[in-house]
Amino acid sequence: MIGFLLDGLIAAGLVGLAYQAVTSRSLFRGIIHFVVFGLTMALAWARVGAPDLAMAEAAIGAGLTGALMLVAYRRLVEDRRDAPVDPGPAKSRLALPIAIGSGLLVGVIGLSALFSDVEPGQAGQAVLADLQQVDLGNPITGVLLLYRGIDTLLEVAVLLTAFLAARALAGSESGTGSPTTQGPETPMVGALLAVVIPLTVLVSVHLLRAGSYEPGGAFQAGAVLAGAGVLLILSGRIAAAETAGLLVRMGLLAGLVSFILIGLTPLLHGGPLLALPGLWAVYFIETAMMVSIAITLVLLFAGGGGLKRGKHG
Amino acid sequence: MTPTDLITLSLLLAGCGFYLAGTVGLLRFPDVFCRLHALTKADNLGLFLVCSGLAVHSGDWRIVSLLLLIWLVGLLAATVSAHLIARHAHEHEADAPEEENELR
Amino acid sequence: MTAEALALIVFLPLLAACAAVAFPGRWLGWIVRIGLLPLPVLMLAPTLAVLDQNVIHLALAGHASPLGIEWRLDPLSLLMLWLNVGITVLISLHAGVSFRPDSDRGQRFWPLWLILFASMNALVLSADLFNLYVTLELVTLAAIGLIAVESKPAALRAGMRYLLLALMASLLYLLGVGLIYGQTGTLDLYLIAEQIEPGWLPVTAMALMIVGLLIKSAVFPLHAWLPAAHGNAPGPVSAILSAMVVKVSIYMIWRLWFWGAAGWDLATAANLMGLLGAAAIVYGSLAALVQDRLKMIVAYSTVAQLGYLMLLFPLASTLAFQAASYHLLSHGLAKAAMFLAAANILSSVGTDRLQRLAGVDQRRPLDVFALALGGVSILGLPPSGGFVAKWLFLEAAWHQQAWGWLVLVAAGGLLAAAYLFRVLGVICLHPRKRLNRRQHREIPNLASVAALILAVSAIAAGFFSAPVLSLISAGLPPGVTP
Amino acid sequence: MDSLGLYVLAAAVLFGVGVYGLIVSEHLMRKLFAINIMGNAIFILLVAASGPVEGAPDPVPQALVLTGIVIAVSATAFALALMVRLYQETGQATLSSRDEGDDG
Repeated sequence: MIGFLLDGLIAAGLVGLAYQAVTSRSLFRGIIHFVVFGLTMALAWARVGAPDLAMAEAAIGAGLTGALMLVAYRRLVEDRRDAPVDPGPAKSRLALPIAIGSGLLVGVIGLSALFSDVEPGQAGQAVLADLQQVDLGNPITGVLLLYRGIDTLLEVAVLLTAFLAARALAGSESGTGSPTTQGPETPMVGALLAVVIPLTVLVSVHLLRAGSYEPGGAFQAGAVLAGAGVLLILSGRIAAAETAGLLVRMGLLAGLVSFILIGLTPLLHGGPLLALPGLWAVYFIETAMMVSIAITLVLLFAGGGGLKRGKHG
Repeated sequence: MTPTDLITLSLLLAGCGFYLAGTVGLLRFPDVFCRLHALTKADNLGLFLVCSGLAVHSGDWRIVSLLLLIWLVGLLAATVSAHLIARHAHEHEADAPEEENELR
Repeated sequence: MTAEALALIVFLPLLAACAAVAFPGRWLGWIVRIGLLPLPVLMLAPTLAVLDQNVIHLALAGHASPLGIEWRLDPLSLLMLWLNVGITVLISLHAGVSFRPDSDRGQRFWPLWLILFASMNALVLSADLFNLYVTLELVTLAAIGLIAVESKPAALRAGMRYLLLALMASLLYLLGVGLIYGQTGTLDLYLIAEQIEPGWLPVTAMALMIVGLLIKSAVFPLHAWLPAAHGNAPGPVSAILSAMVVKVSIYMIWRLWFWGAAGWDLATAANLMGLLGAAAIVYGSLAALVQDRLKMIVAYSTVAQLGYLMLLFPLASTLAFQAASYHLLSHGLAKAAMFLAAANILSSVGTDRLQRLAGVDQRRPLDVFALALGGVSILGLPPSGGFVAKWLFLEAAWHQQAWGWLVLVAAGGLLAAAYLFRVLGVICLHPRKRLNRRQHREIPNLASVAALILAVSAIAAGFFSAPVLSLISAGLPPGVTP
Repeated sequence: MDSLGLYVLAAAVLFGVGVYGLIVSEHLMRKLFAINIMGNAIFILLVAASGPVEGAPDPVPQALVLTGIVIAVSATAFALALMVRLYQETGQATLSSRDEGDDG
């Protein structure tokens, strides 16, 4: 009963926050509502028995998306003070009927899918059966790396493509609106970083290692690690640079390249494409993916092609 | 209901009470400094009470140390961010003394 | 050999893209060559395999579906692969001039270009509904990155609109995928075909996926984003967008419709799709007729020509399938040629407003010739590839006594003739009018040669249709009546 | 009705809110909020539409949603960069209707 009430509260919160995000009177409030929406979404995932998704949503969906939105907002505000930032909502007589109609449609579809007699998914059953033979406790990591590896490989490519496309846009004026704080530094920031950065690295390594037997994995770990990077940028320890140094470039590409190369090796002795040659390959690829994800997200946040030592660095 | 449950429950309820007080303070107090005052103090204590309630409930030393860590990190983050917000507000006092401190 | 070749066809360009990011600078030109040029040779192995076995399954990671993901190569996907490889390599000749690898522009362009190429190859091969979603997202992001690579306001705005619509379209598709998995417990398109019964949930799921894909392929009335995006992108990007990027989502609709929902009675829906196609042909052609910019005319022509691909749904016979596949091929070649030629004219004259192009045939004869040859194929004059496609459409409609579609195909050719002759008329029929020399800019001949090769291939496709058509008819889907 | 049903209902309303926001919002960032909200609604449905396997939730849809979340972040990040660039070039963070006339 209490569980049901809690779920009701979360569901109502989701709806309310979503509505606030799209209609609130200032864009800044909208972003804050959206971030809180993401965190509530993480709660919802935890409630429906999907802790992996809860972690991913909290770290990636709410945390980093929120950070990216805030820094984009700041660039908007700082770039052209003459132009109005937010024109406010448009008047549309059709908006409400269309919204209600599509909501109803999705509701009917969703409820009938939920209450139709579905057999347990064949793919899911096959995964659980096959995982018996592999020493990998977390079936989601199994699906992502062993059975649907090409999805994961291409997904890392999607993240890389988003960065490359954003970098291609940045053009020559990438210096504007850097997210670094202005003004002198307080000693407390240094103290915070001295504690939080090692702790964040520890947590991400733990998440990475845990991903093989309990909730966690490369994406969650990479997002947490990127959080540390965001903190370093905000405190002026590192800053955006025009181009990436060799180390940053290697880190950026490590995940995709190692996945492809390890995936291609079985072909040399007649094996199937992307068949990973053992669990060590899973761990190796996950580690490389963690680094790549973290660096890509940090670069997207910094808004440049690379990283350099910041003014407080 | 065992005594442990009772202790857990009362600690959690007390923690929630402090959170509530902190939130009311955040919403009702007049300026940034008062709000921060309400928020950091009450919420840090609330977090401590909730964590200790859960610690009593779990009874496993690994969980207890994790909860302690959570509280310490929360404490640190709250302290530093409150300090930074207060400093920002202090420096920009002339700009926006009363309105919400939006990033404009 | 086939498995190795297919793996390289997808992963070699992807690795080259990574290398291009890792080693920008003077090696970039060679990296791009290594990523692209071996591909036509590598294509031989899968081609021979398809000629031999017709359909090839490749279980990735050694796990067959439903556990894993399969690649599936059949005549239609082979055709798409060849088309993508051929067109991309030829456009790359042009892009090598307009986005020189040693320039700053080139370093931004080539990684995205290689990723776009690799992702379309992966898409064509994939037999898994969710993997198709991932590849489609990759195609979309890379394509929009390329549209906006020059950061011109019109292109940025067009790219933004495209991105928002594409994201919405992906969500609809993803919802459909989720429902299908809930109903069947698998994501493999060909397993689904065996298991799924046309209840209301599967039908809804199919409809959601198809509507999402219709948005992505800009079929009337969901075409609004296309002309601005294709008309404002850099030349090579416009060419690949019209020739391949919109086609891969139509290809996915065909897969869903004729393979996934093979046993369903779809007569009403098929007629609806055909009517959308008809509307696209009429509207796109009329809109092309009133545009005053060359690239916008070519872009609206794409809206119109995509309509023919929709005629496959109501006709659904062997002939129609051959016609639609051949239209895919000849339109891809012709449209790529036309966009490249238009881009050359634009960068040479400085504008592509039609009134100011009078006399450009004297300055850029090769480009105008490529434009005209592409046009010949688009409007379906013999002996072009476009003629073969349109003739087969007419034949298919004739055999089924579908007079409405027959009239439509004929009328579509006339409308295409109208807007193409308007363009050529303005350019070539200029009584002693000299082009303004002041703004004229020389561009390397290679750029024009690339356009010309594509245009000549579009015409030559008319002569070599027999083997392609017999290959296509060897891979007829279960949803097509022989 | 169980809790999952509750979340499905919430997803339906969220989808409606997203559609509403997409139509009503002029500003591109709000449109991105709306699309992300719709995306989350669909992720919920994706997990809810498949039955449990051996008592636990099916791992396959969860893996798909995890992939979906990363793709959503990638697309959002690129869209934000596009929006900022558009704003730098034109002074607008909206899609006005006058845009097809520019010289290519």
